[in-house]
Amino acid sequence: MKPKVVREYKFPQTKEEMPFGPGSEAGVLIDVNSGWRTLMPIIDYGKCNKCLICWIFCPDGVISKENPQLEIDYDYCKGCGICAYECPKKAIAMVKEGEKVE
Amino acid sequence: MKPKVVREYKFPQTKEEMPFGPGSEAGVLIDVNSGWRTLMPIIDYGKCNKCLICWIFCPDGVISKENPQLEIDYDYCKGCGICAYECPKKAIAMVKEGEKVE
Amino acid sequence: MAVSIKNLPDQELFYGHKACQGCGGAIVARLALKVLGERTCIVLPASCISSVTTIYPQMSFLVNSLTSSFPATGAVLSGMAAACKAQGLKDVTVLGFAGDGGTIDIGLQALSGAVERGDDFIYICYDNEAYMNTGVQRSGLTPYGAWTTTTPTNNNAVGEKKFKKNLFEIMMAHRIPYCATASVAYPNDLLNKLAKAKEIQGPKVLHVQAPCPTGWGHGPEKTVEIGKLAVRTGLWYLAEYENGQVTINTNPKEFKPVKDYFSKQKRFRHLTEEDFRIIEEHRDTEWKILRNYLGKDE
Amino acid sequence: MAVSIKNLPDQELFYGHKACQGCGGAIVARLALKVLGERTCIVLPASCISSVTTIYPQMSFLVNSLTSSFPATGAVLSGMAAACKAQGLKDVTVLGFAGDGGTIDIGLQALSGAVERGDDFIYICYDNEAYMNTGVQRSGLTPYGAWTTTTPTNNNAVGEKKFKKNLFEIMMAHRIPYCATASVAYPNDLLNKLAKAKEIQGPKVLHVQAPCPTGWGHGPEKTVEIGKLAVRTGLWYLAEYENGQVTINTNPKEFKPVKDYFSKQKRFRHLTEEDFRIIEEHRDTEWKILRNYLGKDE
Amino acid sequence: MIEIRWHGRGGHGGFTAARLLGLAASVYGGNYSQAFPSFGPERRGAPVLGFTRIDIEQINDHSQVYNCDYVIVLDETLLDTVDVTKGIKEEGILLINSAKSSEQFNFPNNIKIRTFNATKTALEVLGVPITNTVMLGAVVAITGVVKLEAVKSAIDEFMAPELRDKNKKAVEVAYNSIKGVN
Amino acid sequence: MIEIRWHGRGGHGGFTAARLLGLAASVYGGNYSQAFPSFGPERRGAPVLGFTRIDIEQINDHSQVYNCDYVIVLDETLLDTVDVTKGIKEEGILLINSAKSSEQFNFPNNIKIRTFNATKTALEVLGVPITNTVMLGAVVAITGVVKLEAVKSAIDEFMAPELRDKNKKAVEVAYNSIKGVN
Amino acid sequence: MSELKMEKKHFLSGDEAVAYAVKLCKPDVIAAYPITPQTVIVEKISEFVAAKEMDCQYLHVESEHSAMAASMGASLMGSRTFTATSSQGLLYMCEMLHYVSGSRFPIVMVNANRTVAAPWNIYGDHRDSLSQRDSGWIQIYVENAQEALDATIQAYKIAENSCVSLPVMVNLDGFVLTHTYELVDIPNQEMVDEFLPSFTTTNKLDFNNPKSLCFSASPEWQTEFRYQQYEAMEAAKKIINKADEEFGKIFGRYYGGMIEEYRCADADYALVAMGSVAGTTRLVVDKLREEGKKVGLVKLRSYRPFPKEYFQKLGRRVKAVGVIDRDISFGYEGAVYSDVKGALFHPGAQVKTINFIAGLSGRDITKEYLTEMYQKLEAIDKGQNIAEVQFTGLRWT
Amino acid sequence: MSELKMEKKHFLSGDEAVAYAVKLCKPDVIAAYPITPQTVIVEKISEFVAAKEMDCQYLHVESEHSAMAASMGASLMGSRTFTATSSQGLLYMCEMLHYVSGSRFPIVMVNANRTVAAPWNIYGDHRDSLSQRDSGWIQIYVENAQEALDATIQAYKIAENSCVSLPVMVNLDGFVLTHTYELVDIPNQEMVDEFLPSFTTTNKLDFNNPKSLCFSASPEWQTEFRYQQYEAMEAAKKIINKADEEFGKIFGRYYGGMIEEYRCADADYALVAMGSVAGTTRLVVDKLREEGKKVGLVKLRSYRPFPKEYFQKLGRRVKAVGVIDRDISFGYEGAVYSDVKGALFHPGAQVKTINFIAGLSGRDITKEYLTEMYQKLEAIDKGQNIAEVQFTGLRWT
Ligand SMILES: Cc1ncc(C[n+]2csc(CCOP(=O)(O)OP(=O)(O)O)c2C)c(N)n1
Ligand SMILES: Cc1ncc(C[n+]2csc(CCOP(=O)(O)OP(=O)(O)O)c2C)c(N)n1
Ligand code: SF4
Ligand code: SF4
Ligand code: SF4
Ligand code: SF4
Repeated sequence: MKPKVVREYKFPQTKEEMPFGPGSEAGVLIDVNSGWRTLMPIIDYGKCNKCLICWIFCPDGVISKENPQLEIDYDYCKGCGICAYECPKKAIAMVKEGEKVE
Repeated sequence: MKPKVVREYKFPQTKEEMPFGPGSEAGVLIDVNSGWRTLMPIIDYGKCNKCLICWIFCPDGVISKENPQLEIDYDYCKGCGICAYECPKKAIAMVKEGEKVE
Repeated sequence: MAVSIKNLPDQELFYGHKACQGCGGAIVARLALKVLGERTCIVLPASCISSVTTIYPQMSFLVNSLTSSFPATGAVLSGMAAACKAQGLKDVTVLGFAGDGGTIDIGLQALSGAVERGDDFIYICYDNEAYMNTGVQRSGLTPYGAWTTTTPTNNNAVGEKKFKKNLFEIMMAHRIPYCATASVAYPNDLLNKLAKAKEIQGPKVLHVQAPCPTGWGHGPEKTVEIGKLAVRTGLWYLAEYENGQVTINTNPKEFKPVKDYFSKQKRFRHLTEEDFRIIEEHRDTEWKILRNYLGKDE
Repeated sequence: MAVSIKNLPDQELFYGHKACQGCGGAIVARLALKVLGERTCIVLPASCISSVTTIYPQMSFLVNSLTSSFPATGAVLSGMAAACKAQGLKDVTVLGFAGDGGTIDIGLQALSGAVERGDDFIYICYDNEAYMNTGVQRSGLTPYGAWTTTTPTNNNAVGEKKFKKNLFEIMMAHRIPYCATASVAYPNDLLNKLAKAKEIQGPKVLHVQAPCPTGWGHGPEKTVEIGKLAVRTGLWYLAEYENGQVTINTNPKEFKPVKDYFSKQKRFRHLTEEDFRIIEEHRDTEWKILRNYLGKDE
Repeated sequence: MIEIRWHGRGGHGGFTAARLLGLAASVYGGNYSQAFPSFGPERRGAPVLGFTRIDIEQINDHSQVYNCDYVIVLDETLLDTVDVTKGIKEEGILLINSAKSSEQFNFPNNIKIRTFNATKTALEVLGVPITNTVMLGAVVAITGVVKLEAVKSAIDEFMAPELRDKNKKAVEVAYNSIKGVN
Repeated sequence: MIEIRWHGRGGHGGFTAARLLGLAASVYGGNYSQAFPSFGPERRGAPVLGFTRIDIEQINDHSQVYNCDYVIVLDETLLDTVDVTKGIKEEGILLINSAKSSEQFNFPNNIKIRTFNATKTALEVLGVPITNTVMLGAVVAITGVVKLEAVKSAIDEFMAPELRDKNKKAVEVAYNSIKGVN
Repeated sequence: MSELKMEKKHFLSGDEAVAYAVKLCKPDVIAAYPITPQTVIVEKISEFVAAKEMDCQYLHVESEHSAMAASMGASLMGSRTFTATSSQGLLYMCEMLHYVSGSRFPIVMVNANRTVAAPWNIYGDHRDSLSQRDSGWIQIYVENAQEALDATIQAYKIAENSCVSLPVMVNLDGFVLTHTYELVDIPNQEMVDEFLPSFTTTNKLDFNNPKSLCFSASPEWQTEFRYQQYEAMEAAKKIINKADEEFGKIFGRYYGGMIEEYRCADADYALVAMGSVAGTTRLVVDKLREEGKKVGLVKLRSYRPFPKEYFQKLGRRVKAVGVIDRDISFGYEGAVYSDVKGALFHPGAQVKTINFIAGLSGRDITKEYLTEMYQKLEAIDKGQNIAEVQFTGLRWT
Repeated sequence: MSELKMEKKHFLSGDEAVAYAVKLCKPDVIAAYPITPQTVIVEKISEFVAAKEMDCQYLHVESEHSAMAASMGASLMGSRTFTATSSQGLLYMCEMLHYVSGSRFPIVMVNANRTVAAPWNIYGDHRDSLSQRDSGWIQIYVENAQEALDATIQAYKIAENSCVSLPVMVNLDGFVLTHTYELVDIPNQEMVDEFLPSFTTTNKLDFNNPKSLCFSASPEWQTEFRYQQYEAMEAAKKIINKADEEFGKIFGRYYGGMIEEYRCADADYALVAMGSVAGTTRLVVDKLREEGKKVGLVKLRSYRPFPKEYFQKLGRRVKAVGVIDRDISFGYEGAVYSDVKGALFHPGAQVKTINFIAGLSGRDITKEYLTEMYQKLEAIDKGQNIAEVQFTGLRWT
């Protein structure tokens, strides 16, 4: 399970709701990174042998290995392409954002 | 020749006589150190073979080697006793200040 | 049990950060937390990683963290380790995570002091070979020949004129209980070094090469490849120092030509054959020195 | 021509200072200027030697000098060396003269940076093994077991619990053109190292042990003797690093018992046989490491 | 005073366009101008802003730009996450790099929209989908704040020699194609 | 308020005497007191000063001591370089550690002089020429600012166990010998 | 006063008194770097630790920047800390001073006031701490060794108050206080424990709910964090007074909180002073009062927060106010003077003011100088023209 | 204006403008450490050096403390130097700031104003430089890129004047100036050479008569050295004005020296502002003047030395003065405000004052805010009760 964006994040409305000093809850995400992408990784599950090479190298940690098939959290994938480039089975294709063929 | 104290040192009497900022002439001595001594090194020229061991080790650099006999600048000798202690010929005696036998 | 990719947790403790696409430093941070776990407290001096992770209210570390002043990482770690000791907290890992500049330049003194004191912490220097957060200025770990904004290459200037400082040996000279070099491109090696560091008492320093597509000028997808090339060309070595003993983890008989590495990065595109020669010569000397340590305790 | 006691000038460039009787640091300063000569500019960070020499209007250096802030010696030297270069001044020696604390603790970073930059200066660390100017507090070069005011020995506390940091190896790790250890008690060795340093381009670091009667608790007349004992017991070594090569200047087959050294100093009077054992063991390891460098380039 | 806001992504040259326009308008256009980016710790790919102010008098205003005569969107995908219409003046124009026609967009307040397929032009002229100079050409055509020649001079001054001609071409193509359809 | 100045050499314990007197006068004497050194970068052997103030009321004065009731010179050789008579009050006493008699000294302004051969006593009692506690005994005898017992208690509190008896003896011998001749 | 108080007194220097105070406050972690005239504090503490009279981690750091950084590291883990410095050391940790206050860590530090190089000089003036008056630290100045001890204990109480949570710097004059021995009462441990409960804070890491401390704030939010800090400092005004009152109740010694007035009730001429010179000034006030002069002393204990409200009132009741600054902000006036002056005035105010730059770098402030100051206040009140900024004790002008 | 001036203009950011100024001043040694938003200055200079357009030694130092120390090292050898920093970097070199001014080295530094952590924030306010106002440096604040360039050239002229021989810090607002491109005139080299002769100083090492620099001074002498420094700073007031005049004569641009007044001659209400906000304020003044309000702007260029004499006069001719501080000294007010207020008043003065804490950490100071400020000045003049310290643009109070 990947950490998820707190979509309903409410900024402090009053002085009292402010965090105490510059310290706040860890792991709060109010924003996704999907907009950074121009290319998008698509896993071809037919080729993927779950060697986890992509999983280990992903700088954004967006690939999950807990289910039988690897899954990508596209909210946070930035489309760097390391997964595809390093995949020994060439099981990941980088596809232009929006032109995804499914 | 050892540097000598500027006995006539005149402290600034006016603003204009002050050094410019905290910088002044190098090597100005207005004060002797002889008062620090309780023991005083006396060279026995009969024993001294001018090996310069004392000269090299003196922390205050008060021994002169330029004349045929070593000479001590008693204005700045602090009486540490290194010269006497290190002298291989035991040519230097540490004598109580004021009890100097000449 | 040795750590391996297979037995690492899927859980991410570093997520949603704003590092560039393909950031090598981000890989290091992520893997470090996978091994070190939830009871890690991270100290982050000013650097890319601190800047892209902790902008109120978006906080990309899921463990306790502190963004720290740029020069002070080692000292903050000491204070934290001392507090753990005072409070009897034993299962906490105190981790410093700093860039190359924050380690070898402005943070060296604090690190040296902390290592000398023998406080119990892990310090990771993710080395992207320049001040990236401020826009690619040279650091003491910028390699010979590299372009940076403060070692520009216009009018045939060479770029950086000095070789990388040797953090590994500086730490050896401190007789540190454990230090190692590693690379994002060799994750198993890195993971095991992290796991080892976690078990050892006292200061531990890991110097991890972390390619930076933005600063080095390569495609974001090539971060790992570039890392591998650095090792294969002998320009980066994987080694450990433990109990006073040096181990070389990959000790190749021969190196790939350095050009293979340089040609893939914009920061090196002005290098000449003469530069390659200088660099290879330097590399060979450094390897000789390194290998000499092996014979040490025979 | 090699420098020797005989051909040194009689002229004193360091005179009338207020250092304690028998101060080892004063011997180092005096001899350094004898070799380096009148066109030396000295930078003195806060330390005993700066405090006892430059109190308006009494100025004990006869050459140009600057008292500098405690942490910055290396950087000030760099600036001066750069100015010399800019002005085409070639026959000037830029000399840093700092205590152990000003070198290995608060001044390490500036020194490391200056050495990395390769600027042309000589840096002498006169090592009296504690912060003496402020009244004998421990530094990173205080030896194991020593009493200082911040490592007190009341109620059977051991005194300092860490071994000396190794400046020599830290400098080697910087691939410095020249560095050496020396001792006030071995003046010929020291003089020759100074003369050599004067000839070499780039940064040069000399780490000179300088016994301090006040802080170590020995008679002022014994400064040189104590220095000799440190070397004879193997607790201090005389070595050089030049062109990447280590030379050991005195390489005894066996050492005198460390007790000979310790028994003469008040700071060690609480040491036990167990402490001696620990210290000897550490000494032997350090010598092994040092000797291993010898085989390096065969 | 004319105020222009540029929406782009980190590393995609949005601020370069803002700056080129300022340079053209001032040094080569005889006006005064300002160009400044919005800064943030985000890296390549993150949404960023750029601003250009142009006036016939010296610009003393150093406060931020709140109301814009023109808003330029270099990357259509930004529309999903960023409110690009903020502060557009009543007569203001929103120019979007898009293959769609302006009618296909639907913004509140009857904002005037123009579109231009800069990506296509960029690929054609520059061979890469870098749209900043193409959009600059479009802006010049639509706003008329500065002469095309001035922009070309700006490019000559600002860009590396090997990039100049291509980019002047890109500006020109965009300019002409807009002027043509106008 | 009584103000006392001590002249000694760095490392010779002059300030310890100043402090012991203050301790004795306050904690063990029921009065208020202050003791402070003069500081300088000079090292062992250099001339230094110490001061003791004693009063029945709390001492708020934190300015320096300018006028002294007593000036104590621990080391006769200081007379050559230091003006020890500075600020001695009209009824003040200058006490010098010396083998000479007071008549052998000649100071301007008819300053009252006392001498005591503390070095001799120190060598006899302590076996070393450390004169600070001996001179302290003499001061107590001459000034009467504090009881001998109080000084002994101060030594017990302040000194390392192995030094206590010897130094109490030193104080006592000096005290008695002065009282005897008085 | 309870019987517990009837303990034997001690003859201690200011530095030693501080060390005893620290011992009584039981910090978990101490990190410090030596510098004259602070060293005795850390040496004495080292002795306590070696003798196991204190149970704490003592870190021999390699610089002052690291001393403060290590203190911060310990504080953010929820440990009580102590550090001490002076002069160059205070300046060297400048970055960390701001860092710690902005992060709201309630660190207590003692600063042995000493001037700042160049020229080098190890003696006391207030240049070190005054130059850090914008760092966000509470600054307390003490008059004698007893107050040094008491103020150090109070400092923890103030810093750790949850409305404040700010670092506190206790300043004592180099040598004149640090190295002067005086009669000091060392409170007993139980009473201190009663006054100062053990350290609790929410401003620390938390393993149940992990936190990100010292984050970045964009322009949209940073002002609000600054305002928090502003409010905490304002709140500290009350807390400083309250801590002093509570302290007085338990220990029988009161210092007046932010301000102590001495014979000011009906004064025409008031001198404002900080630190040890306040003591000497009392004597001068007494003497001048005997001569019939209506003079008084305002001892400023808390320089930050600054008791603006107090001075606003003072400006309405006295004729002339002199401010002693043991420093000067080159290009303007003494810092304390500028601050006091601004507060004294209100439209239509008639009060006159002079700034006495005195006691620089260990130059003594004598009773004669102080008497002269009061004379000058009277003189300006009488209409005499006297330069606003006076260098006291200067050889020439 | 001579024909030489008719050069092509350039479109430069503030940082770039500074880099060009430095190039024109031909320093021998440059030592700097990168920090946002100063980096562009050193990057641009690096380019000049690599391209051999500048002939100087560029030192890549490992910290800001070392940047200033290396600059000092070069200066004491008689070389002209340059360095630049910002924020944390300025604080990290704090010890050296005092050192250099006390040693009287005429070093020129540009500070890209940025706030100070924590919280972290890279945007502009004046917390970094204001907090160093006691460091003995001359501090100049500029309004736009052209003034950044011109003031940097003037800075050398001021610093190196033999009556001054003090370091000068030129401050330009982070991002708002450092990263904003504007039309800038780059003077030509001959004219700069005419204005700024090559560096000569006696405050350096000397091989014919060796010197000891930065010595220690005992309490008997240190005050006199401080007084020298005080007098040099006072002398700088005249020299700053003179440098600006001479500059104007050669280059045709005048900035008013220490102070520039804008429509103040008959103003009732004056706002005091430093840096880029002065520009925006001009617009607001113009607008309000159109509405018939008698408002004006005092642009404070030289904060140290502080134009006390000017404000003493201003206090006699306006009804209310507002001071914009892009920082606050926690526990009191904005630093500029305290300083201005103290100078405005004299016994019997009627002027009213407010402090606007605004533009913290990159928060924009809009024309609306500025208009409100003038309204508030009018309101207090009319007797309305308004808190003295106003946080402008705060979300809540
Ligand atoms: C005292 C100080 N000086 C300078 C800076 C500015 N600064 C912040 S991050 C950074 C560069 C960090 O470089 P590095 O440590 O190599 O990490 P990277 O950003 O490359 O990951 C700099 C110079 C600062 N924050 N504090
Ligand atoms: C930033 C700073 N911190 C602390 C000091 C105080 N200080 C001056 S000299 C000194 C000790 C010097 O020790 P070392 O370098 O070993 O030289 P030594 O006096 O032993 O010869 C210290 C701590 C200082 N001057 N500056
Ligand atoms: S494209 Fe990059 S960020 Fe996305 S899943 Fe692949 S490796 Fe991760
Ligand atoms: S006693 Fe010491 S100072 Fe005197 S001559 Fe001998 S060695 Fe030198
Ligand atoms: S600049 Fe480099 S190190 Fe920094 S976030 Fe981007 S890729 Fe990572
Ligand atoms: S304390 Fe030691 S090092 Fe310092 S002057 Fe005395 S003998 Fe020399």
